[in-house]
Amino acid sequence: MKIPASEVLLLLALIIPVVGSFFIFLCRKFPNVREGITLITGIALFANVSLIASRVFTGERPEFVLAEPFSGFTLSLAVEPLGMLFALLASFLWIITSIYAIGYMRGHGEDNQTRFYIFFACSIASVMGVAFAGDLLTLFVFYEILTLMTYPLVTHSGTAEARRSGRVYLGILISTSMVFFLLAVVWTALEVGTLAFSIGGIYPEGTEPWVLGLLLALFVFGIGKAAIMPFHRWLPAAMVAPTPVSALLHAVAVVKAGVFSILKICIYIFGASSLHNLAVAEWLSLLAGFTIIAASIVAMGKDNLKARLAYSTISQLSYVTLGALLGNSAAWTGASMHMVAHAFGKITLFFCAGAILVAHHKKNVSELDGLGRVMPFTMGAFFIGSLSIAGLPPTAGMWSKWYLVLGTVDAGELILLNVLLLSTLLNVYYLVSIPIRGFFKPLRTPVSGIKEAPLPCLIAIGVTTTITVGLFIYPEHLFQAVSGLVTTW
Amino acid sequence: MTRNPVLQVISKIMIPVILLFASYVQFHGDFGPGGGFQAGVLFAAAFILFGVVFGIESVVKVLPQGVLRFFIASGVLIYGATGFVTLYKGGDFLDYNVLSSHGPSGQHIGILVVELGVGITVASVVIAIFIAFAERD
Amino acid sequence: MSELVFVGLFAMLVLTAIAAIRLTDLFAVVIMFSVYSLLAASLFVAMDAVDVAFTEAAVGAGVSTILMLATLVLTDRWEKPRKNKALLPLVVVSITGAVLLYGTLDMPDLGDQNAPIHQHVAKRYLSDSGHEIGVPNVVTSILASYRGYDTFGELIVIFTAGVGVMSLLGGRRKKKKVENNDT
Amino acid sequence: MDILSHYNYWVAIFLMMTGFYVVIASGNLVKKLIGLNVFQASVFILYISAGVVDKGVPPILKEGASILYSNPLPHVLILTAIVVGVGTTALGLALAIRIKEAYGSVEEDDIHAQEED
Amino acid sequence: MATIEQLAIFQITIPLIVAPLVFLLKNGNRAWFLTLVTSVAMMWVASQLLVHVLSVGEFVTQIGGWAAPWGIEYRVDTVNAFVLLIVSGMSSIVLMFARQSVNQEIESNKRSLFYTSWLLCLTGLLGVTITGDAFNVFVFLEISSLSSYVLIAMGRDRRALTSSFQYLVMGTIGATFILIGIGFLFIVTGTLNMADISERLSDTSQTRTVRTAFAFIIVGIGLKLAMFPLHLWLPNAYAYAPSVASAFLAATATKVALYMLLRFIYTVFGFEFSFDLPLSETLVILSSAAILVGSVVAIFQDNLKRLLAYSSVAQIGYMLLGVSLATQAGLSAALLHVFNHAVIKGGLFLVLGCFVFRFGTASLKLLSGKGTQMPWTFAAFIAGGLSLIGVPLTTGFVSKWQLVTAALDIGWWPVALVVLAGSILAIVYVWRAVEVLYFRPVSDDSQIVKEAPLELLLPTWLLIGANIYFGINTELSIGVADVAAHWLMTGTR
Repeated sequence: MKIPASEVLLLLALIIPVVGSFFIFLCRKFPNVREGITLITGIALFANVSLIASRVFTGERPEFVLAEPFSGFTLSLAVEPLGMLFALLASFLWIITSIYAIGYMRGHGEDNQTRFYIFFACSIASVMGVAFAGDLLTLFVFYEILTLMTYPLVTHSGTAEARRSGRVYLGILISTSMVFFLLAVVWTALEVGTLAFSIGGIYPEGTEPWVLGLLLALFVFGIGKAAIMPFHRWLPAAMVAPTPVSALLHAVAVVKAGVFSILKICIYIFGASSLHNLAVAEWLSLLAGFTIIAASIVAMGKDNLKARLAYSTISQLSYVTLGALLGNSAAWTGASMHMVAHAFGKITLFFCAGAILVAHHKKNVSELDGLGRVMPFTMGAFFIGSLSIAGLPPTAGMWSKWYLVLGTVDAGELILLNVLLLSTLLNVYYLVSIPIRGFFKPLRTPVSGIKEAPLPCLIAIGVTTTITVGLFIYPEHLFQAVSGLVTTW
Repeated sequence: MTRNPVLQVISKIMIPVILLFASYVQFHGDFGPGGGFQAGVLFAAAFILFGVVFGIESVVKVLPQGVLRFFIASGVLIYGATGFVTLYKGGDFLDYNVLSSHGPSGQHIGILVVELGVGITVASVVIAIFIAFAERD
Repeated sequence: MSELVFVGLFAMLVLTAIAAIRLTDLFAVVIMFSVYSLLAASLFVAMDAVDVAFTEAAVGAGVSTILMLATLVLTDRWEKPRKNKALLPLVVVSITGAVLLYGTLDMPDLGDQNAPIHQHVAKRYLSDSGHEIGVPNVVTSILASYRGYDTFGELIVIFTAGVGVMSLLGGRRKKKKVENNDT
Repeated sequence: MDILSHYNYWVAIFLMMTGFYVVIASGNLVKKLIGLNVFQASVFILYISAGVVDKGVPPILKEGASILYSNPLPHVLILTAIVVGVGTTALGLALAIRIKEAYGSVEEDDIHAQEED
Repeated sequence: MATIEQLAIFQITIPLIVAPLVFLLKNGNRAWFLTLVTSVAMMWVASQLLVHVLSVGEFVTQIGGWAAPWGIEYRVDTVNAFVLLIVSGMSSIVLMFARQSVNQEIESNKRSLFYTSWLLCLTGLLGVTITGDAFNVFVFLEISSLSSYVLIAMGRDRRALTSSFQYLVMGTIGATFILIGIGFLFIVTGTLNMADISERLSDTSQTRTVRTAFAFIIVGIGLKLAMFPLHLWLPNAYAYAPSVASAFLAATATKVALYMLLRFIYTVFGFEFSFDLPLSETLVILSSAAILVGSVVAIFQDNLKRLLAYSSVAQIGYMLLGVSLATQAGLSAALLHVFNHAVIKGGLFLVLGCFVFRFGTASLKLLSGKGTQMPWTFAAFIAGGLSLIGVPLTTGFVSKWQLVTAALDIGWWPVALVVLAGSILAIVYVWRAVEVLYFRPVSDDSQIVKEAPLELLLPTWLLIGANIYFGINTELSIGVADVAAHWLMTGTR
């Protein structure tokens, strides 16, 4: 069989999930077939993305123009290493999450499962669009579509609470992007005349600093998915969604789409030299630092496990934002690696939270004492995951944090360096403590024997945990991928 | 409606006079004041008078809905058709010059025809409106 | 001489208009309106617009008045006083009127034969319609030929009004029930 | 500019504004329509008076070299406008009748009161 | 094969002559068919005209054999050919939808009258657009107005009568204002032909009379256009008219009024004269207010048709905002939105037509939770709503982009913010409706309905699909809007 051109593969990355969702719709009467299709679509997508990756990491840069809605500004797909990494991450975790979701959704007896899988697939298609966006306009377009596609997932249960959360979700994400993000995009289009990503930034020499500063602020606040304070409220709100949604979308795909966008804009729209000269960049990175600490403090007070994880996510996202804004290669390396490391760590935690919910119907941290004896596997995984979030060995999180710390040192930001270190302590306090109490405290309500979640859930947990540890032991591949990018920056 | 014999006799005399005057106004508009519109109103006035004095049913009997509709439409059609005829003959829409080899006489024909169209539609619309109002009682 | 006629007619028009505002017996208001139309028609005659006068008399004092009277029979004869006398209409009307007055300041004088309105298109109609159309009444020439298309439009307006009235009042004869399909 | 040479416009404007006032201030639908008619008729006066020529005669051509005719064009326009006006009036009155049948009143206040509950 | 001049004549005269024929028909379905065929033919004619002016250039057609200014002429250029196509195209699509909807909403003996009025309204709108004579504008404006009063009054609710009456009064005031304005222009120029007026005004433009004429024409058109705060007639009129009449009028009537406004501002009075007066300032304030107030009021509506109507008030604000920028980019954005909004609102009103067809109501309270029973209709509502908000890949986004670009281009960033704030308010009112339609418990379980018939769904989805198509491929819409704006600004192609 002739392997199609990379341009076609790019387009396929968008089409495969959409076609998959169509077949899911067709097979809505047959749950087994439907879930089968989900898995097949996931595998096909990952294979497709891997194929693209194998070419991209050898230096190929495929591009594909979809349409030209405004003269000079196109909707186009293009690949560069950072987007490639994000696409690989999302498409791989989609398979894992699908396996998990099958166990969870059935175990939990959810309604409207077809709708769930359809929009899940469409969300992934949008994520692929974000990852492969060839210019700022395309990035914006898929960013918005992603918001809309995930809305039905957030409001999945249809309860009053879900609707309220849906309103917050849509309200914050669309408002910020429609006002700040769009304004920044249009302004950039007018200022520069192009929206194409390019290494070193696109703003011409001599652009007024206040313009650049304002634009940067508009971008950072406009990308609400990065959940920088004060636009973070949607993320805890989105936790009403079924756990697989929280796991993939609100630990990986959606939130990563946010920080990915910021990172990409910092690297390819502003460029290192612009960022260095901007006072606003420093203020914003301080705001990111504030978000890291503040979200951690809020997380401590949350008894609901998913809410605590959500605030932890807010805090972790600001690591990436912070790294992006520092604008030196160590920080960017750290930020890129942290996208990956946090993804595996956090998805593990969410899987565990879901597993606990399915197996024991427990939602709150205070109910988890002693649960380690009943769910040793899950709690063990939880422990690994929380270490990674805290940035401690033997997990992937350590490496990314290391580079971020180096980045703050390079930039001479001592306050931020302290923020990162303090954050580790806070993480230990509010995350690592959970499995420790799970193993060492006595069980509240005695349960006989071991009762773990359904097998698909365990498989998923096992895979992500393994990778979290694996990336600590063998970080070279990840580092090479990322540092391969750094040299081109 | 009251059936006053004096009124009935007077209007029997008046109505033909009004109709006659209406025809005069219709066809004499080129020379003095008047034309299709005024004639149409006068023509309708005769019927309205008739309706007021003898009751609206008698007007409806003379001019039932279908007939009235036909007249309403035909006036518009006459006017429009004139335009299409001139268009067909190679002129502009409503260019009466092409209706005859001699320009002004073509104009004469054209004006006469379109005024007739105006008269017919105006008269029948005014009557129709009057009937519609009167029948609400 | 004609000035005097104008002034007299204008004065009477003003009086009837004010009467029409103040009266609450709508029957009297309609009659006032009819008188107003007749006065306007007379004014038009004095201003050499005989065709217009004819039409205004036939329509204003004739058709419109009859229709208004018929409507009064079917609705109410007396106007109810409004609960709250709003100031807004007076303000709106004053502003509108003031703007109009401002606009007249640069207008040509009444009867000035050198005014632009008499110089351009109208001049040609008067000088050429005689041999182009061959009809003595220039109003007819313009109405049916030069601007015959407008007249076609006018006919369509009448047709539209007829269609409208038929669709509103036609069809249901002699039924006087109060509809209340309020859904 | 001779002040008195514009009195025709000013009276016409006064008449227009009386009509306009009735339209927006009156609550009775029929009276509104009468006001509308007065408003329009006064605009007609404005047009026609603009067409007046001193010592002119009606624009019906006669033999003779230098006869001063009044301007025929405003007359034509106003003929059309009168017809348009009567069409509007007829339609408005028909609506008023239907409103009376549906609401039992042609007073705006009564109608509003009914719609609020 | 007719010449292009004859085609221009046919554009108006054919529907005019078909109207009395439809009037004579008794059978509603036949009347519908004849109307539809005529409308589609007119759409074809309009497209021919547009192709011609785009490739060859503008042209005039005289009527009655008299050259302007002695006679009346049509003047076809890029701008009005574009509007002609929008009007006739929307009429055709809505008519495809109309048969079943009208059969349900209008008594059998009045259907042919309804279609007659429809054709007359179509003709009036086309006539206003194509003509080059100021007084002829007034005449055709009244044809379209009278027939739209009739169309609205045929609604089933008794409030249709009062709203039609209100529209009649305000519309007639507007028309009379325009008549006064035209009269003033006539008095100082002695002509009625627009091109001729414009030529003669160049000597006399700065007189008080011309300024007053300008004010009256703008206010008069503003009434027709439902320019804030002269919009009070619009919400009720659209809310209680028959479903298809709402869709038709919402998609066309205000667009033609906007065209008239542009025509007077740019080609009669001229750019310099118009914008020397405080037009830009006035428009920017009024249109910003329209966007904000219209959208906020829309949030509190219970009737979906009223909701869309208030949203129209806001959307008209977007168009006027584009005009107020007084740049070519702004003008182009305004013209683009004329087209895009026609497609959006036409589509959404047809969606409501489907709901009304099945449930007999557009009240949000009565429709709560019923979206699920008509999935395709509901999906169309969402897609149309997203376009109204201005989400990417829809026409609404394209309009917004162009408008914001135009505003930022001259540094009017508060205007850009108003536009964006408007879309946030749009999210609120659209999403409120979506939530109620989908998530709320059904108010009464008795009524389980089927999806709307295909005959209704197809035209609906045609328009909704157009929203997406023209949201991605903007070559046609932006292309023509740019050419048209350039033409208006400079008078050259």
